[in-house]
Amino acid sequence: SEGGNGDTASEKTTAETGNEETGEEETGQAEKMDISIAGLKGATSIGMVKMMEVAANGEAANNYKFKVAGTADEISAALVKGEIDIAAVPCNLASVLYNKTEGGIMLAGINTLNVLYVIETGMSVSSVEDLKGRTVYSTGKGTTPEYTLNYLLQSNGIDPASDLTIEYKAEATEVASILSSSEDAIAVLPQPYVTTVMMSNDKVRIAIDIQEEWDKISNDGSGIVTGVVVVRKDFLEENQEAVDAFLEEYKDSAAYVNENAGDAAALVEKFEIFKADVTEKAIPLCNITFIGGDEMKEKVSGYLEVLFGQNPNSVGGKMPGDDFYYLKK
Amino acid sequence: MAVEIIDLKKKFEQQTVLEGFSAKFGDNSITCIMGASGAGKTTLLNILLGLMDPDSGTVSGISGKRLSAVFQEDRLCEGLDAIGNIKLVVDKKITRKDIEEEFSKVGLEDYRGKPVSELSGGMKRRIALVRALITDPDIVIMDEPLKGLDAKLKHKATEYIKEKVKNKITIIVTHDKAEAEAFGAEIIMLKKKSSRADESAC
Amino acid sequence: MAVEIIDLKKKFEQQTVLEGFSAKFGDNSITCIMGASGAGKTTLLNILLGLMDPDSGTVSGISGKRLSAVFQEDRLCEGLDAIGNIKLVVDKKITRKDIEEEFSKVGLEDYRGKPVSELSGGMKRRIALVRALITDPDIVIMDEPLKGLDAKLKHKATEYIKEKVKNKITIIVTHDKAEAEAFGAEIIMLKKKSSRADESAC
Amino acid sequence: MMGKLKRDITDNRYKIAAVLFWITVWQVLSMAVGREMLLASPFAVMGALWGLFREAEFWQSVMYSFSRIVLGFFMAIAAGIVLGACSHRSRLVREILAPPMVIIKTTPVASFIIIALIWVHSKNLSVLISFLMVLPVVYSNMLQGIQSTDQKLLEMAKVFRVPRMKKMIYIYIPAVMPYFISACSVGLGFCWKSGIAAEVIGLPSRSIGARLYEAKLYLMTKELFAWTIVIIIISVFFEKTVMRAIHFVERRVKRYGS
Amino acid sequence: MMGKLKRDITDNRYKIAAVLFWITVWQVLSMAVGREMLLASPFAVMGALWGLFREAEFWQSVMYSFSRIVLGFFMAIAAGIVLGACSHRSRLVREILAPPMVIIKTTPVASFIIIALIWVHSKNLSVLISFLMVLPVVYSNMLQGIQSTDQKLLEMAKVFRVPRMKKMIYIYIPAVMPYFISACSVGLGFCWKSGIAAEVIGLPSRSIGARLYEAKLYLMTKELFAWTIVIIIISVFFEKTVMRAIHFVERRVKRYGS
Ligand SMILES: Nc1ncnc2c1ncn2[C@@H]1O[C@H](COP(=O)(O)OP(=O)(O)OP(=O)(O)O)[C@@H](O)[C@H]1O
Ligand SMILES: Nc1ncnc2c1ncn2[C@@H]1O[C@H](COP(=O)(O)OP(=O)(O)OP(=O)(O)O)[C@@H](O)[C@H]1O
Ligand SMILES: [Mg+2]
Ligand SMILES: [Mg+2]
Repeated sequence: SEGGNGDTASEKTTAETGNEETGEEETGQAEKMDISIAGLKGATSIGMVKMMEVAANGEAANNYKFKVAGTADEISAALVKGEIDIAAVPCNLASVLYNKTEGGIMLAGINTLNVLYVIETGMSVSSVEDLKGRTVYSTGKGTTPEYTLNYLLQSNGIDPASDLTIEYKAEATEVASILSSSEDAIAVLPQPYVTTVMMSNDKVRIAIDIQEEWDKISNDGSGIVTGVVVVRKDFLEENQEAVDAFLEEYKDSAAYVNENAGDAAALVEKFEIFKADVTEKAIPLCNITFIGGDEMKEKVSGYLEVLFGQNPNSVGGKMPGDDFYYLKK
Repeated sequence: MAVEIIDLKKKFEQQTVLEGFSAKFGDNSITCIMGASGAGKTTLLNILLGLMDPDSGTVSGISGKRLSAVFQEDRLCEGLDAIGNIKLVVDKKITRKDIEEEFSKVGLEDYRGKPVSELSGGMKRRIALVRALITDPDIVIMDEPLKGLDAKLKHKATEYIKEKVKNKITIIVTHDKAEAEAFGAEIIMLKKKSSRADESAC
Repeated sequence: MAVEIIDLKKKFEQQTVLEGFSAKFGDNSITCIMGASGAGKTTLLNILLGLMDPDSGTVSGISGKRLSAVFQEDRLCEGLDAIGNIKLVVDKKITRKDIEEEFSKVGLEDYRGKPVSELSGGMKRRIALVRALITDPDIVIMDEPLKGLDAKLKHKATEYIKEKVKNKITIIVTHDKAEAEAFGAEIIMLKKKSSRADESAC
Repeated sequence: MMGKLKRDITDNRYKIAAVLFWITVWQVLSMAVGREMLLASPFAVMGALWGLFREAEFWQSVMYSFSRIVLGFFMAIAAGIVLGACSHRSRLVREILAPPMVIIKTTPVASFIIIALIWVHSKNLSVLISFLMVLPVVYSNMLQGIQSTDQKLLEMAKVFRVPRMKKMIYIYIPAVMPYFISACSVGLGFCWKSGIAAEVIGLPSRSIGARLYEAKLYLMTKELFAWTIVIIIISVFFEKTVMRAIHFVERRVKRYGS
Repeated sequence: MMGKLKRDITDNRYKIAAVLFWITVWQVLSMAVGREMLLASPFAVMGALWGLFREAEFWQSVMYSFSRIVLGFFMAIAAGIVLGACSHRSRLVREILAPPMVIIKTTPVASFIIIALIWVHSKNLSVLISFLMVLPVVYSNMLQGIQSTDQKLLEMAKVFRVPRMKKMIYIYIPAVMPYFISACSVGLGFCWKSGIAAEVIGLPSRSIGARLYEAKLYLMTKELFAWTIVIIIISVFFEKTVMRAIHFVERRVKRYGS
């Protein structure tokens, strides 16, 4: 019955598209369809800038309408409303949206792996062990950075509540101001704030790449997944081909960004995602990628499991089912 | 049609102010109400003006009539000037010149467009007087209209009132017998209810 | 020490209200000021009370003296009751009983602890009167103190005032020659400046 | 006495009817929207609310936030009254205070948070923000209220040399009261709105703001609404208490002498 | 005329002195803190400001944000007046409006942002938020103002059957004016504060909020301060204009009849 539903809806969509093309004749395959795509300001959108450029030039497989939102709220609202078809969002938000919409959102791919780094102004930290007894400044209390950090500390036998002091600050800028006024402060920050801080304060250096520490303690193929690409289920069922084409183009875009950090950074600024100079330095550290299929499922489910263990609410109350993952055949 | 009050009663909490009060105010008549301070004169006028409801008793001959009043206090808009205060209550038919003419009848030529707050006490009173009489009402109710005027102005104002209230029902509160006589008015004495009796009930 | 005014002048914008006014108010004297409405009586009192500055001229014998006043309007605190209004201006030496005694002298036994806003016009006036005289001031300044009182109360209040202002300098504005005579007061007539002359200058 | 009781009951009847009306509107809307995620139904929210009430941590959060926000509010009231009075008396003070008042009123939180956080721990950010939100309301209304005090009564007080304290209590306060009440009524709500917003920025643990943020972040709409209702209830309760206190003082003032 | 001009000049002298005083304080503070990143010095900020003024995009951002926030403000003023007046006339309306007013005053933005974003495009979020911030101030002050209108004058108007329109203009408006002015004075600042905050949330491109956010994000303290000053200047300019308009209307009302 699902297929039947899809068919009727598909017809309707085609008709609508026809209308929007202001009376243009329906020409079957050659016709490009409109897809609304959204991303957040910040690291998770960097991977798609090349595609945005291509789309802006009208050279993409379909008509992509990109929107860079300021907050996840906006994307959540737009996805629920059906105004947006595809979005790049934080990993746990994808799971939350899946749960809250009763499966109305599907995961299509990973676009950003770890962006968290331990940075310091001194030279005293080189492993997680070294954090014992210290004061660490961080942001993102009650969000994935906290849970990730806690998991990492616990896995290394450190109790985040008693073996060290973690001071959560409201904003990355606040952490930056502490780093700038202290000789041996330690902080955990996500990219591209890490680079922002480093550019405004040359005493700051990266002490630990959290991904490396994660890999040391887990061998189940999981990993830190910061950003993912989600698709509205309705849309996906109606326009599977278009989504597949999109994902292919995304993959190319991510590869391009990694290879041409300079050009990509210029695009990032052009599309008002972040500033170019910071982005250029940050791109190699942002772990921009595109991973789909079973590898995606493995990584994401492992990571969500960790988050779920820390705070079930952070993945929407329960682990998403198998229908969460769009595994393209 | 005459205004008639039958068996009016008004209490404020424990204090009886009016009780068993009846009176008739005929067409084309001027009636002066006199009585001690606190006797309930203002209360009576308020009831006639429809600003207060009596506890019991009936008032007939008021509804549908056009009323006007000089209140015990002037009740002028302090921010407006003399002309503005009159314009507030009249319709467009009455022009600025008409108003100025009325003013001159009570010796109010020199208001100078000042806001009322800068006028003297006697000037304000006369503005209130003109306001009550310029509108050509059916019933005119005035609480000590000549208060604060000097002898000459009192005379002038009395003449002005007598001229304007022809063919109306006019009720005036005054403390001055001579004033009542000057109006050629019938006099109703309002007795003050003994306050002692009430007080013991408290 | 007597109060002396020499060559006082007061203008409001283009309008001259007082000009070349001189007067002397001797110790233990009652002086009544009379004059047409708008002549500048209230303005003069305001200057004596230090509420307005004259444009030129001198006033001597006021500074350091304790003043009190009955204003043309009552200027009572509407939210307070009669006693409260008196307590506001007296110090603790004067008890509630003292105040009630003064009230009874002007027939104000039945104020009943109501806020002033619920009292009658004549009651308010008498509260203002008591307020001015209970403080035992050196100089008493009153603007139509008997306004709105009936004949009986006027008499009562006149006696009260005469009793209280012994050995003080008393200045009273009134429109009633008989009243001035009842006070046994000296009379100063205030001439109204011609407003026509000024008006042409506007 | 009986009359008052009766009136109180009718008063509450009206209020309850209004609240019921809006709950009905809410129910209808939530049915129309049809997505719990967007607009939770009243019943679901009541359930979540009930769940909260039974948590011990809930009461801790409420106490934590309440104490800080209310502190900011009272500091703002006190400062607003004092500064308003000083501004009225001295032109110099008024002019000196004008620029910072404009800044307080106008500057978005985003602008001064960096500076604010140098001096204020993020735990106390809600005190500061609630203070800064309420202060200009009180200050501005105080100034207008004092200015609108009856000049004639003030002249009277001058002639009779009414002591400053009495003048304050019996002439200024009655005149300023309606302005002050309006300022409180507005400020009482705003201090909650802004104080919680500050907590959402600073996320001190065990604060209402942190819980609210979590609920929003994870699209826990039921809980989000429940917490919002908690905030509203506390705010209404607090407003009632403060207003009652104000009216009590007002009545005391009026009863002077009797 | 000459007198007025002179007074204006002295007035401005006071104001300029006050501003200079605070700039001095700022300079001293920034020297004491000693870190441009935390507290930029006045000179650095002036430089940044000058840089902004020469950008074409700057003026676009200002226009963009100005039009939206001001729209919200005027909508709130209009709604506040109408609702305040209706509430005064009808107890039913007052009671029905009480709960939503409490909600508007109290609910933190975080609570309703998701719902808001469903109905309102993030571009127009600043209109909504500035509206919601100003509305309760105007409403509450209107209600208090109308209630404090002189009953005796209203009785007079009733006896003389003064038409509703005239009663409004010459009795209600003068009484409500000081409350309204206070509400505007508070609301004018708040609409900027909250409108820009909404832009910082929604980040519509070419808005002041987005620029402010950017400045904060990249620790561009100079620019952050410069933008803040821009907001303050616009707000002051806007407040001046509105206040002048209000006083103009007020004077017109007073001059009736002459
Ligand atoms: N609103 C009110 N509430 C309570 N008592 C009132 C109210 N209005 C008047 N009274 C009382 O009713 C009595 C009569 O008052 P009223 O004003 O009618 O007197 P009056 O005859 O006009 O006196 P006066 O000549 O002094 O003006 C007074 O004792 C007064 O205190
Ligand atoms: N503050 C003021 N501003 C402008 N003009 C004023 C002011 N006060 C009084 N005047 C004017 O001065 C003149 C005299 O006023 P004043 O109140 O002294 O008269 P008065 O002699 O007391 O009259 P009345 O017997 O009517 O009370 C009037 O024309 C009045 O308009
Ligand atoms: Mg009376
Ligand atoms: Mg006078």
